[in-house]
Amino acid sequence: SSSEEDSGSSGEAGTVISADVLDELRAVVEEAAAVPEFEPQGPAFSVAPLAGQKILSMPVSSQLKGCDDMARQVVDIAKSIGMPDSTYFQNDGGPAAWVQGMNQAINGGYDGVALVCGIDPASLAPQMAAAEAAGIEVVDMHLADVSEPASDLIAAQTNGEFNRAMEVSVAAALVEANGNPIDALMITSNENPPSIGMEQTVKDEFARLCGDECGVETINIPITEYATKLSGAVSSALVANPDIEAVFMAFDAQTPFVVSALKASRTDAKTYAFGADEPAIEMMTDPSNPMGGDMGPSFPWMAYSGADQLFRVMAGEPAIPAAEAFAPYRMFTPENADEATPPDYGFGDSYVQGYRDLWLDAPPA
Amino acid sequence: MSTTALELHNISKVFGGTRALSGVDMTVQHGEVLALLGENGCGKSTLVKVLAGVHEPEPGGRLVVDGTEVPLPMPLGTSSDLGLCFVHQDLGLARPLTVLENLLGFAQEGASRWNIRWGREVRKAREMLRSYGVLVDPMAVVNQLPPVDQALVAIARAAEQLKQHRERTGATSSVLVLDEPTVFLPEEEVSFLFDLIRTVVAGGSSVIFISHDLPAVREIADRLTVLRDGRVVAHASMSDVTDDEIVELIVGAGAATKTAFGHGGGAPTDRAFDRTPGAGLDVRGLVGGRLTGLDLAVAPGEVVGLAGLLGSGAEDAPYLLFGARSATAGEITVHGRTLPVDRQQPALAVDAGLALIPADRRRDAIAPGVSVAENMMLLVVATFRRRGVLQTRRMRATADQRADALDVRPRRTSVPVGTLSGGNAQKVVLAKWLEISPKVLLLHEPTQGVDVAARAEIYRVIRRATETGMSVLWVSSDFDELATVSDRVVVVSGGTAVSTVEGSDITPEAITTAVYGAARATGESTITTAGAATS
Amino acid sequence: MSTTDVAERRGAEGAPGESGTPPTTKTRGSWAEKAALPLAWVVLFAVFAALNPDRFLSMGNISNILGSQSILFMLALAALLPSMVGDIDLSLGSIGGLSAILVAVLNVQQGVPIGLACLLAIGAGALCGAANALFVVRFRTEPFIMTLGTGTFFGGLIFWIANSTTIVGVSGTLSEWTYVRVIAGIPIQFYYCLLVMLLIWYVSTYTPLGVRALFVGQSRDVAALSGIKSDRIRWGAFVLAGVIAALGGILYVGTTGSAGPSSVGAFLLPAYAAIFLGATSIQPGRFNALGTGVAVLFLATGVAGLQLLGAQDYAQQLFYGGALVAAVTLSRYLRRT
Amino acid sequence: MSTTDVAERRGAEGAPGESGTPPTTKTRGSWAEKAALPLAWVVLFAVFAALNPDRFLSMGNISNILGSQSILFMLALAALLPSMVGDIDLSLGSIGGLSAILVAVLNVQQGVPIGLACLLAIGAGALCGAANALFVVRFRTEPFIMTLGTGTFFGGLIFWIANSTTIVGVSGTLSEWTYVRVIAGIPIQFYYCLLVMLLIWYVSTYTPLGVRALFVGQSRDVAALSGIKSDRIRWGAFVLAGVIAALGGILYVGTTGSAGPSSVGAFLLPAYAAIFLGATSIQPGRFNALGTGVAVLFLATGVAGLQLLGAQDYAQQLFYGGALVAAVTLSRYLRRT
Ligand SMILES: Nc1ncnc2c1ncn2[C@@H]1O[C@H](COP(=O)(O)OP(=O)(O)OP(=O)(O)O)[C@@H](O)[C@H]1O
Ligand SMILES: Nc1ncnc2c1ncn2[C@@H]1O[C@H](COP(=O)(O)OP(=O)(O)OP(=O)(O)O)[C@@H](O)[C@H]1O
Ligand SMILES: [Mg+2]
Ligand SMILES: [Mg+2]
Repeated sequence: SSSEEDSGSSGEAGTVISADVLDELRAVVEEAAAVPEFEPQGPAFSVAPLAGQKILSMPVSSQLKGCDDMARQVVDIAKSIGMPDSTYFQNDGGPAAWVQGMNQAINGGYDGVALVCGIDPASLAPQMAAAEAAGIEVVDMHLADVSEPASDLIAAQTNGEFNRAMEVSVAAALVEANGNPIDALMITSNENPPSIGMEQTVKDEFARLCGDECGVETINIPITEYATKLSGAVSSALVANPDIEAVFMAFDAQTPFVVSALKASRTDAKTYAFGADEPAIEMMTDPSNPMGGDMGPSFPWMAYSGADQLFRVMAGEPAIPAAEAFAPYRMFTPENADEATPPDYGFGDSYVQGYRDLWLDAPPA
Repeated sequence: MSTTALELHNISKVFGGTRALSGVDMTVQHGEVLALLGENGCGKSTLVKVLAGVHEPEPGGRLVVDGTEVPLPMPLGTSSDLGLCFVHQDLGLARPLTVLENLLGFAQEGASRWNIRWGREVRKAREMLRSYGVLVDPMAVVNQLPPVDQALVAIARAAEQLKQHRERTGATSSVLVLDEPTVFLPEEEVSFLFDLIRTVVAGGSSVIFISHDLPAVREIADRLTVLRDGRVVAHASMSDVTDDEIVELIVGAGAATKTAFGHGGGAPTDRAFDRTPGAGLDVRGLVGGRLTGLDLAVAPGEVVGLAGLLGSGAEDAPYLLFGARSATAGEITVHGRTLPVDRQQPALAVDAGLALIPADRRRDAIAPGVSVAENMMLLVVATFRRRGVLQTRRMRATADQRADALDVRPRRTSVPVGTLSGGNAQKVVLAKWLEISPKVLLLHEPTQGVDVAARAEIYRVIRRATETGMSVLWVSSDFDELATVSDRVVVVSGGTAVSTVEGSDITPEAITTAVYGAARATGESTITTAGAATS
Repeated sequence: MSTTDVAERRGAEGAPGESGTPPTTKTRGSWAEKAALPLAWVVLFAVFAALNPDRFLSMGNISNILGSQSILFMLALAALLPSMVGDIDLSLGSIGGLSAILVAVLNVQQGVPIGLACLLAIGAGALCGAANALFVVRFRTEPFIMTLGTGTFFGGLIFWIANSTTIVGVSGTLSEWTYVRVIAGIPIQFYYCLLVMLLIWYVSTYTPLGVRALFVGQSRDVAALSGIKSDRIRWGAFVLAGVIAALGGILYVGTTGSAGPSSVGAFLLPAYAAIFLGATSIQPGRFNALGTGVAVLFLATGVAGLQLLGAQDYAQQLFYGGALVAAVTLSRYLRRT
Repeated sequence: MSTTDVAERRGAEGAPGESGTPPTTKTRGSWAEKAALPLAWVVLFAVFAALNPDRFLSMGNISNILGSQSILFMLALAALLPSMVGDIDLSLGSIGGLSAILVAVLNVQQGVPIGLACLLAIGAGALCGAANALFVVRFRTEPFIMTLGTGTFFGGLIFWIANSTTIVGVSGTLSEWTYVRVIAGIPIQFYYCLLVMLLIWYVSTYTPLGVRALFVGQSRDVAALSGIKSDRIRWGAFVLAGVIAALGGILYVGTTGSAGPSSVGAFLLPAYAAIFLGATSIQPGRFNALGTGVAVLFLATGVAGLQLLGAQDYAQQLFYGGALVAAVTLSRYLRRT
């Protein structure tokens, strides 16, 4: 029903969405697709009290490159503002390994801990209590959607606009369909908590925008089973419902498996994902891959926003409220995917100076 | 004593579709040695295992021990409480474990349930073994002991159980069951066993003795019970039957005519052989294992027996020649071709036309899960290949022919070899090697545990193969057998060949004399275990 | 690692002595036992077809069943070889992963043409297999623990080479030749697997080498004393398994157009499930190629059928586990009666 | 699953009649072989201590090494039991996971007191073990494939019960009694593992039951001939393994205060690595409790040391794999000389 020459041109409306609404949706996508600008989320403060302290930075798994780089970058930032003994904690992922990291922080006399990429503090409740007792400030970075209540187990957190990524994705899918009703497939990995909110958002958005005309099917595949099951499951879903035209992914690591299933099924369905991880965006630059959009944050930006939050609580400043502490996302589409190139991967570098300006009294570089 | 030691009534056992025992009745009196005889696969061991509680018999059977009715099926592990002690076929030892662990593994009372004091147990075990004249380190792993020592350990273990049962309960009645214990024992150790049996019987206990070695049975047993196809065909007193009658009872009237008592078939002596050096098998200065420099020649078509006491090195020769164990020096010439003995490997040996039939058939000679046909044709599979395709049908047909020729029962060669009885399995092994028409056949105890009829068949087949020029080296601790089959017997002592028994001199007695004489002359203390029971 | 234990062997034993009465069970496993799994497959197929005729019998679904499990199929065939000769190789998942990442890195980052990259990956697979053989066969160690160790080591190499990230953008030619082209509606890679399966089946059934390998697998001592060079055959099995696992890795890259640090490894246990399940069928009691193929398709059919019915992920796992348990128990039961 | 292969048996076998010469190695394994792994541990410890004396020798790090691997330790002890009696149980990871999720669901969602929840989880573990025993021992199937099947099935149950999500907020009392309390600076759960290890060691070494289990594990076919009820011992091993795996799951919940669908399962292969590695030491050639303990600590020390040095992720895997390969090869080499 849809084709490429339709997209971008404002023409007559589809059968369920009025032309006005369609233009609005198009505007939403376009806005999200622009390079984000840095906006301070809190007042400037002095980092002088932090001099000589040290933090430990632990990624959700060292086997995820983006998170691993981000955790290492948090350490570098900390060192640059006067915490030279800060360290990175390498681990294989999973609560048992995180427990070891927390132990090391507690035993090693660290002052702050950065949990990178949303290690769920509730899955480490005893360690969080112990850290608090030891006077360690724990900040979790990119933990949950901004709409979620803040965790009371940790000093502060930064969040992400997971649900908004799905709102924009739904808008993009409807724009792609030119306002005609479509069926959608949502693939989640429910052991990863933001999945649940994202699934709900996709359902809500379709209900809001196209009522009963659009159907949303869901499948849940654990992350560890992507390689063995995902392609087959998507193929089956497409056999079961050949009208599916948009596949939403709660995690863009699913992309290679979903894209291969779409190609094999020879449908026109396209993918819309949360993530904006480099490999997925790189795939998007290949026009043969049926990808419609991928929205997510920049790891270096998250490293700065997370470090900012951590420095605030360590310096005794009030934390930025969880609902407001996040690094902005960018929507990548086949049109702008080629902008995601080094060094900034399509996010500019306005945030670096922006954050540095907030940290007063930092030692000279 | 008015009771009997043991009574079995109407014992039957079916395995799947196979009827192993049908309504067996048997009685053992106090203080007697009862021989249980029968062909391979007639159900002797099955009966023993019913007694041990390993197999549940079919309903309807009765067991009476010392006048007391024992409900069947008997739970596993309770037979020893009734004074039934066993040496099972193949000894029933856990080979990866130490001797001591094997002694303790029995469900035994008396020992502490919660604290084995190993130091004390080691001393106790050593003492116990010594009291039976068995000088084996209790800490040794059974695997690493020579088969005789393993047998002695198993026998001592059973005897000790019996003794402890009697001490503990004060009972005079108890039964020692020995299932083919002599196959692992060289002649001189058999007397140790018989002394032990006599001691046991003198104390009022009874013995059930199972063996295919009829002269031994004649020597020790008081009465006999014969099974055929799972049925009792005779109970008799030993003194009431002649040797020929026993054979007839075992194999059936028809088959008996071609089987002589003991070891059927006689070797034609005084045949002429081509003794040109290098024409057959020539061995010079073979060193390895116990051998310190064996010289030996076997002419084409000749059967040379190799005799020696345990530890003389004779039993190493076939394995060293075949490359199954590594030799350190020596020279082997087969039909003029010299083989590098220190680098000898089975694969090279096969290429050179050597064939080995090892003593441990179950472990070394047949793949139990694989079909008879495949086992038989393994060495010649390549010849059944036509245009790249293995012609399995032709292969099976050939195997069927061979099975026919050797009277392998059952004839169906598609069954796994593991289902065949010992004698039949050995025929398959023989067929497998004869298929490549070897230049030299090396045999080590080829008729161990093989019944009297199958044994005669095997002798016949080997003899026939020599007519085409095959040389045979036959190592056996059974001197009757060597006397029957050999054209020449070479006596080994101290690792070298010391004398030869030839021509019409070849009698069991002559071989025995030569072997013991040689041992005395070289002054070797070949026997690692003392020969007499002291308890 | 033999599939028969003592008790089973005893049970299977027919009867000497009783040569007069024909045994009730035929040679290795009755007809019912040999055919149990294929029949179960047919029944499963029929049930799903009845529940959902339009979709289940659609070409798209058939193609999905046959094509989507090619990586598992290939890895199971790799696992089959060492198992047939009495070994076990737990490093094959890592070898497949290593091959996948090598193809991706060589092609994308080093600009090596895709054909050459695949050849190099196959070479690496052979090398890994040879390393396994060296340790297990030459140094005479226990294959279970040894290949667990080498597998972990190869896994480390993958992360090192991949730098913990997913590499995308592999030449489309590879996808073209594995996943995109179809014959009779089924991706071409399915036929590759079929080819390898038939090759293994042919060699193991219709060549002297196959008979020798059978003896090595079932009674290694006997093989040695029959002049069979067991070590050489075991080396061959490990090296070839490495090569086939590498092919599995290449199929992975072809299917997904990418390779990540944890890719093919996840297929290892399902692959072993398939070969053990296959050993209950066609030639019961022996690891065999046709049985493996049937097992892969049986499991793929069940999973695809449940997915079509919209079953939850856990239902698929319950099916998978339940099917294994039921199939093995049933085949055991059939052997007994 | 025997740790000796044919070639070893051949090698070990003295030629008949060799009893006159005293064996060069005493009974089972030389001193060097028995002590190789403990010595390697000491060396590893010394190397890391030298590289990083302040941190590595700190109480915190020691506590971390000993305490952090308790889940692995417990699971390895569970895996030890079936292995000792000649079986293998690949479902123990799933049983541990099932126990963890049960504790969490019962306590958090159903409001069951934590103590009772733990008891119920242990009961579930015993039940799963009994199911394994039923299929493997009673129905005489191959344990490898059967427990792969039951493990997948239990895994499906986990996802069903957990509804695929992580359940958090388990009562702090459990953490208090597993993870938070320390004795001599080391979390109390380490002592639980030690206790279970010593119990297994004592029973297997100093009781007739242990000797009987040894028969069943090493020569199952002769066990019956010695009047040993193999089936009963194998049942016991499976059920107890289920119970100990459930304890592992409880430690997991205590350590993390939560339970997710894929929690304990990841420890299964490392647990097997530990018991196989342990079988090269203390009582070489036999799965044994003390060896398992040493192996767990050896691996934990290596991993912790590398983490302290801030090594790359792949270095850990390379160490883990390399250590297994080296340890097994070395112990094989020591046995030969
Ligand atoms: N566990 C078993 N399962 C099936 N068949 C068995 C089993 N044990 C024995 N049989 C069969 O029962 C019959 C009797 O065997 P048994 O071992 O009792 O013979 P035997 O008289 O001891 O022979 P041998 O002299 O060779 O030791 C044989 O046909 C044998 O194959
Ligand atoms: N399973 C075993 N098999 C054989 N020997 C063993 C076994 N276990 C231990 N031993 C050996 O037994 C000997 C004594 O062990 P241990 O010190 O435990 O004995 P104990 O009960 O204290 O004896 P004691 O009465 O001398 O005090 C040691 O040499 C030990 O190696
Ligand atoms: Mg018998
Ligand atoms: Mg003491």
